[in-house]
Amino acid sequence: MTNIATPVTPSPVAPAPAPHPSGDKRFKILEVHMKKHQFRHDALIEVLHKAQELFGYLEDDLLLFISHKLKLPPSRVYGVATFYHFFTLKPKGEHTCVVCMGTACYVKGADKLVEAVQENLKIKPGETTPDKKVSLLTARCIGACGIAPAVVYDGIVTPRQTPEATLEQINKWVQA
Amino acid sequence: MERLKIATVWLGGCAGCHMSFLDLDEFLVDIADKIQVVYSPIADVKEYPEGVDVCLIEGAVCNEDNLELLHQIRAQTKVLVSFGDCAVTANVPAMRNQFGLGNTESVLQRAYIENAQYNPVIPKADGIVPKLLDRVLPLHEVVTVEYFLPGCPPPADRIKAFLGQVLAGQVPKLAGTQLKFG
Amino acid sequence: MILNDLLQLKEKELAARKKILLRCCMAAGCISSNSTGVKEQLEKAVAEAGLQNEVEVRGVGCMKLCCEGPLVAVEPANEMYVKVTPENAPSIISALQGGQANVDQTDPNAAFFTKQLSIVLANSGIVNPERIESYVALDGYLALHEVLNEMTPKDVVETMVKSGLRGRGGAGFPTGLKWGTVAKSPGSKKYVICNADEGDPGAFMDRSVLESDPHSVLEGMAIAAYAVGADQGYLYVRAEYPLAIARLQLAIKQAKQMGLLGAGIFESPFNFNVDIRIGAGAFVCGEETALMMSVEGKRGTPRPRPPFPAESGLFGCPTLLNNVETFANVPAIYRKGADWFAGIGTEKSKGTKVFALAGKIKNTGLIEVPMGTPLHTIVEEMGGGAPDGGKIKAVQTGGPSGGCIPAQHLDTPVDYESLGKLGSIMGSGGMIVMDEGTRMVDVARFFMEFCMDESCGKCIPCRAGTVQMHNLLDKILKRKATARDLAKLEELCDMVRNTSLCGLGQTAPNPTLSTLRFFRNEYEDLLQPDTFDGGANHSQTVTK
Amino acid sequence: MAAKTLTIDGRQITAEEGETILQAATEAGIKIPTLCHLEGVYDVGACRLCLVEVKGTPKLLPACTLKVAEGMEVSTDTERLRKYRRMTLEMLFAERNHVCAVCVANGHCELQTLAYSQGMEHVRYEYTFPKWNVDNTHRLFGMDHNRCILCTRCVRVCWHIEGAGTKNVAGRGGKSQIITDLNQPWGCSESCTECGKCVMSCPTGALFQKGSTVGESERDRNKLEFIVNAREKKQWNA
Repeated sequence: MTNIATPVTPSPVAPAPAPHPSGDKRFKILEVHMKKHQFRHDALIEVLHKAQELFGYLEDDLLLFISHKLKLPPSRVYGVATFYHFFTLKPKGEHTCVVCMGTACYVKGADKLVEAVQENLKIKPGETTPDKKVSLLTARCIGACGIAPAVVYDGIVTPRQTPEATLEQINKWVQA
Repeated sequence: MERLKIATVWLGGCAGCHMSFLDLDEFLVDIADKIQVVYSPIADVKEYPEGVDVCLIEGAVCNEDNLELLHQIRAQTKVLVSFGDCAVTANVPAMRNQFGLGNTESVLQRAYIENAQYNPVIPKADGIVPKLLDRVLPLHEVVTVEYFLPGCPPPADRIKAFLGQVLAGQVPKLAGTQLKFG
Repeated sequence: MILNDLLQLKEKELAARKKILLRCCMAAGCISSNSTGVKEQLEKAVAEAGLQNEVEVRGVGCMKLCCEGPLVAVEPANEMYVKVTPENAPSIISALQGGQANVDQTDPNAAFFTKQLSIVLANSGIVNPERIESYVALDGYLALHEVLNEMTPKDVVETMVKSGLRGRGGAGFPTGLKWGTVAKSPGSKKYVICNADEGDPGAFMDRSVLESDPHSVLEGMAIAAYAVGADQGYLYVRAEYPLAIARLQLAIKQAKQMGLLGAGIFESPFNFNVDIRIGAGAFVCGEETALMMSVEGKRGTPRPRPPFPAESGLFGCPTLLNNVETFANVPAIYRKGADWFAGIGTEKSKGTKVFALAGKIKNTGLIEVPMGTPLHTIVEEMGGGAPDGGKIKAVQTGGPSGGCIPAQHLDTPVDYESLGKLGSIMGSGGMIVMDEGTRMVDVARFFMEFCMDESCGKCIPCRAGTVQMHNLLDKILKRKATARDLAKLEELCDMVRNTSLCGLGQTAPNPTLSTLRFFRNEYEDLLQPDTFDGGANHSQTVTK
Repeated sequence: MAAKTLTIDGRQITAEEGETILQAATEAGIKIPTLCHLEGVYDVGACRLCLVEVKGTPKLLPACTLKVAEGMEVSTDTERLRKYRRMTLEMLFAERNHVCAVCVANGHCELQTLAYSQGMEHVRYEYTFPKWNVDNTHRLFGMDHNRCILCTRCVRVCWHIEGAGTKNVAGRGGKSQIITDLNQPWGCSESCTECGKCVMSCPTGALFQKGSTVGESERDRNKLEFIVNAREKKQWNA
């Protein structure tokens, strides 16, 4: 929020990282990362990236932890976390299938890929199967237009996909 | 001079607009020689007649009967007036739209079963109880409407100003607070 | 580091050259087709053949013909293997000693390559993006040295003005003018930001530049920083480009180690630090004021301009914002001179432009052509036309902010003004080819849906208007709309364009407007007769 | 401060340097419609109702953030601007569920007032009828998202007058909504000071005092100005 440009002053003395009550070591790693950024307010997005990398998603407890450590109001942390599509507040499935819906992929039939998965798994983009195995996501353009249509299976960009090829990959996961 | 054929119709609304119409009091007497009420809930006419000049329509389009009547009105009327907020905006009747398409069953359930104190039963009688539409609509999303007379209900002086302009042969034009919703 | 060190480094790197160079594409597109495996196997085959002293296998950036990847180029034989698999490696290596490799090749003398003129992509596919020495060997950072030692900041700005370079992010604002404004803005703290939030669906030029030649962007930023008096830079990169981020991080680290970034660059008083800021999936952050909000760690909502970032930008300080391609042009301009650059292109659009050619076209990939090259040359000659004997129907430029140029206007030269006249924009360089099978109303809805999803929600015309326009386009496609819906759509397009707060909203109607302009019949064919009966006119009296 | 001479709607006006067109116009008795503007907090230029035409500039500019300049020629009430304003209002009404008849702010609502003063007698765009909740968990106040127009006045007063930062916008686009802390029920908020400034600032019936019924929600905006003057200028003129 706000478009008043407030010069951000780092916290004068960074408190010694106390262990998170849950005993989860990842909180400590996250705090070290925040310290690297001197707990600066403008590092919020970098911190959220790190948090999501560590925990997979951003749950309330984690957002609250970040808000306390960076000394930001929780509403600001939540507002930022929900503004950017890259952040997710819900856990993802064991596997993720990201269909690129950029223009190049779209004109080469990416919508058909989404339809196929949607029908097969009975979930919409952004959702996870009830058994938490597969999440279906769409991307705005992963910049791999030369090899359209592209799908990212568990982080691996795969070129020139067809509905059949996509379903084959999905079925491998489902049956595993 | 031939009298202007006026109709008033009550679709999905609370009849408040018609009450407000009756609040015109002596103005109704003043204009009696200039208008002829050919169809209205307050007149005993069964069929909507042909060749109506102006029709004031209260209420939103909520069910199949409303829809059918509205199309008939449009075909047989020169000028349609959305009379009151339900006709103009769909207003309170449309609050059920928020529950999405296919809300009719749950709406009936809530009204006739869950909130019933005696004899909970959903009225169903083909040909007698009209079916609810999936979405409640303001009139202009269904047919062409020439004029809008907002208000919940439109106060009598607003109706008077409107009818006065019509009868004076002017293009009716309301402005300022005369256009206030609610 | 001083000039001598730099030159020595260059000499050392050149001396280490081997007789034969195999360049193996390691940009994201080819990596997804397993070029990593190809490179490994090539290295193994070289070792097995005992050719380590004669053959270098170099991981390079984009070699442009993305659809045929993985690509492997051979020097000095001037050959290019396509669709290489790791199994092909032994065959390619044995062919070096005579014979023919059993691998498909593409003709390096085909129009796709020969019609290109590379400034921005000059190093792409040649340097190893993970080694600063490789960049230095091609005169990298020499321009920065010259700027710091021989030119005043004022000279630097003047050279930029003279070069005629215009912003490659889309709008085409004269770069020199922008630099000059920031330089003149009072303030002791200033920033330089590189906009690498390439969000246009269908555009991947900036990704390729960052993955293939990150140092040229860093050098460009450093020169700009010197010109405007900034000591801190930010590179705002999309999170969707992990490889680009990794290479940039490495490049920054290497440049710092060599004293080419950081404090006292080339032992001058000039300091310049660059930090990477990673975007998080918001198209609107390509808008400069939104981008700055995001760099500040806030919600990426734009704010009204004026004040412009040049006066009041990041943290309220004067800020220079240019995109990746703009910065990548900078080192060459100072190395070869403003006149050289101004000699390329058209009267009002100087230099070259990189396009990402994709969609229904035979050769997809990256092309860089002089400004003013006709679209026809790009899509038909270089791109090879529609695949499978199809016919090109339209070319879309400018992404969700641009328009569709119909086949009959393919003789249009690509420059800022000509594309603008056709209701499209240059944009950042995405060029999507559509064939006869593409339905234009569908394309319009696709882009409108994009804008609707990407609207930040701050201003009403964009937030609510894109929803209404999308619903109308959807209604048209579902054959439920009438002529009055189409009229409503056009009215909304006009309103949203004129009243939205930022570029996203202001240009959101463009794809709809341009398809309406050239393919109106496709809209009209979907319309239904008005079942609304003939009512009277709105302005009629009702007396008898 | 240097004085600037400019023309607004054909009238010569003198304004102080640094003033906005909106301030200059208001001082001259020229009324420009606004919705997200609120005296006492900074402007965001979001509602686009105060857009004006400036001679020599192709773009329409918001009067609330546009600074006066010497010789500027501004038009605030052209046919084009009136048309766009009406369309903007229609979009707002179609966007959420503004049912004036059963609203606490009926008769005191800035959205409602603007609608009739701009001649909006009906909404030509299809109503979207989205489903939004009402948060009634706070002991004193309620938040009805159906009436919210996302002007962010409440967010700005909470951050910059009260300083609590309880409210913010979450999500984006049409799915944006005003939240409390981590999007939790208002009644569970730890940061809310219950000062009620957000309720005072709300132009519609989205934020209300509990217990008020239709048409009862009248707001005392002078209180906000009073506080701002007191805090920033050290002037206590109630």
